[in-house]
Amino acid sequence: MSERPDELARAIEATLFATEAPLTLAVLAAHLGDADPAQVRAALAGLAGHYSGRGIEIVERGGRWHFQTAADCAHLLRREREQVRRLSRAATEVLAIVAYHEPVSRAEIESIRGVQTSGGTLDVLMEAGWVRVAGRREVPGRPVIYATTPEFLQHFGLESRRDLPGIDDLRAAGLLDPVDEAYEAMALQQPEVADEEE
Amino acid sequence: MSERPDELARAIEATLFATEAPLTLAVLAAHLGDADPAQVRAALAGLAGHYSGRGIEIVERGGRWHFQTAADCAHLLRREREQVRRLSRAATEVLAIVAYHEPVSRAEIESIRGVQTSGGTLDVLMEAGWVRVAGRREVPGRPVIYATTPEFLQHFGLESRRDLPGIDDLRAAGLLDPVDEAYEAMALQQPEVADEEE
Amino acid sequence: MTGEGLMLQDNAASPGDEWVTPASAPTADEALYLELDGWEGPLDLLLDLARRQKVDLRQISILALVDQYLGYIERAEALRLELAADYLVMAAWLAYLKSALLLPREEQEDPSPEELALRLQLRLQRLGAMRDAAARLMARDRLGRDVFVRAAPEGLRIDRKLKWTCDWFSLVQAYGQVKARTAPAIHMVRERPVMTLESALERVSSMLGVTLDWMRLEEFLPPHAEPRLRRSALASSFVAALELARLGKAELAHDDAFGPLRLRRVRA
Repeated sequence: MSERPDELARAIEATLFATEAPLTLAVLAAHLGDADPAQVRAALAGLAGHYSGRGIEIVERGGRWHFQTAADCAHLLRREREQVRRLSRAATEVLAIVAYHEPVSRAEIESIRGVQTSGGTLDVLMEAGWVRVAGRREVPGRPVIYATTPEFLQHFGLESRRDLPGIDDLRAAGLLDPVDEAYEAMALQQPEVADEEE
Repeated sequence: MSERPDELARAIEATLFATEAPLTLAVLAAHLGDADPAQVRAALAGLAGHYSGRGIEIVERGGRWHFQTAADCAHLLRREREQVRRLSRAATEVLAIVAYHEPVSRAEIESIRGVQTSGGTLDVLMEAGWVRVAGRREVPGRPVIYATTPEFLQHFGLESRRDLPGIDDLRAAGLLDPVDEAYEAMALQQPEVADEEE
Repeated sequence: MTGEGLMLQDNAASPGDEWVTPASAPTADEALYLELDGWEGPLDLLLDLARRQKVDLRQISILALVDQYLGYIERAEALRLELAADYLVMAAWLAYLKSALLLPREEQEDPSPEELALRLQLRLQRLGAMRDAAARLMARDRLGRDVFVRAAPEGLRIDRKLKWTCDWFSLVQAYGQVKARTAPAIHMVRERPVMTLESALERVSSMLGVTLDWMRLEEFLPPHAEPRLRRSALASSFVAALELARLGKAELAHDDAFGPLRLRRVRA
């Protein structure tokens, strides 16, 4: 990013600065008078680079772009911050399960946690705007399935679900697979594994 | 301003960005952990220089500093999308009467049209920028009088109102002949009816 | 045991330290942790106990874990702490699992106790993974806590503006029509050849006097009249025929629709 940004970059800066909600590339391009999305994307990348390391940054969260303050400036801003939602432990765990397993049904959440999940927990997450109903699973009973929202990614500073901490390792270790699948896989690979226990 | 702002500049950026209202130098310095106001002032000047020419700027207004959208990018915040709409028949008539008779009061328009004119019709013409209030007529009641605007002439490609076809031209064009018009309308509806009888 | 869904409002914890599980609190005396409200069910308690073996969850000893759990429950009962049913169910199941694991091999049921133990281990691994993931998630730079957006953004607006359009011809034509509509109109009736009802009455009744036979209406019309007079005469003669019938001087016959209309004199 040079010191003298071009008109498109300036327009993007002004628009992202003024917007009330993060903007997708498509909405941003349309707002800029039907600019070429490829050019907008390139300009966004340039701007993100320019602001990187400054007190404010341009970031992408779930396909939506916005300005935010740098994380290490938080101590300055804390005194006037809004109250961040504090989640109960149950809600936190349920949120993690939804995020790492989505889309996921309530029964699947409960089977991981080994405890019934009260409807209130999912309600709290949905009210916070982090979890949404993502349809029904086409199995008997057609259970409702849940997934995370773009606001979830924004709130936790994730560009996409691929940025979920450790998700690749968890997947590689099979820890995102159901117990049944994992057990069968293990039983196939090493039939004697159960005996090692003793 | 270098590409790598110092910590004070970063802190100022983050604070000015996140604040709800513009901050005075004193408040800003206090907020930054009792920074030296002279240093803060110098950093602000540096930042103002850095943002100058970008899409957002750091400016001082009445002793208070804040981020704002660059003035020439302000149009992006409030875009207008034009919707083309044809003037209604009634509005076209009123516009024509204003053009031929200006300045003209609403009562005069109504007497020429032979029907009541709703206030909304004149509003539309004024919104379109073709008709303006041209004062009041110095008669009892001091009615508002209306006239056309330069935009009117421009839209219709007229140099002046004298370019409007005169009554004689209209008559020659068959636009002023009620008898003929009525006769033609009848003739068109039932052309050969008399002959069929025999 | 399900203190779920509550939003804790206190702000005490530091980032990433959203909660403190009883077992992970830094003290050696396990007896202090017989407050079971801190766990999200028996699996959660098991996980905490397993973590205290300080080995990878893949290498924990299920038998040791079972003993720890059962010991825990016993002490809770000794202290007369109220235990939720699911903790007791888990205790009973673990006691069964332990005995099955220790039994001689021959008469093992299906599923085998080894399978059950492995499945329990897999479940603990999965719950442990999610608990860690939740903690790492909560420790991220969170919007409104660590990073901030503008407090009062102007917002973007798209105003729809009507742009009116009209063309020159429509304008001029509209004026022409206003003038045409309101101009004082002079109506002139063109002279037309007509046969009045009086003359038709006279003509029909006099012709009826000539004969007693039926005559068609057309026979009463002037024979060489121009078309427009003929139309007028037809209409007048028809009305005259009706009038004569009404007066009882003639009778009308009309055999079928749109057929010829006939009339003749009524004998006096």
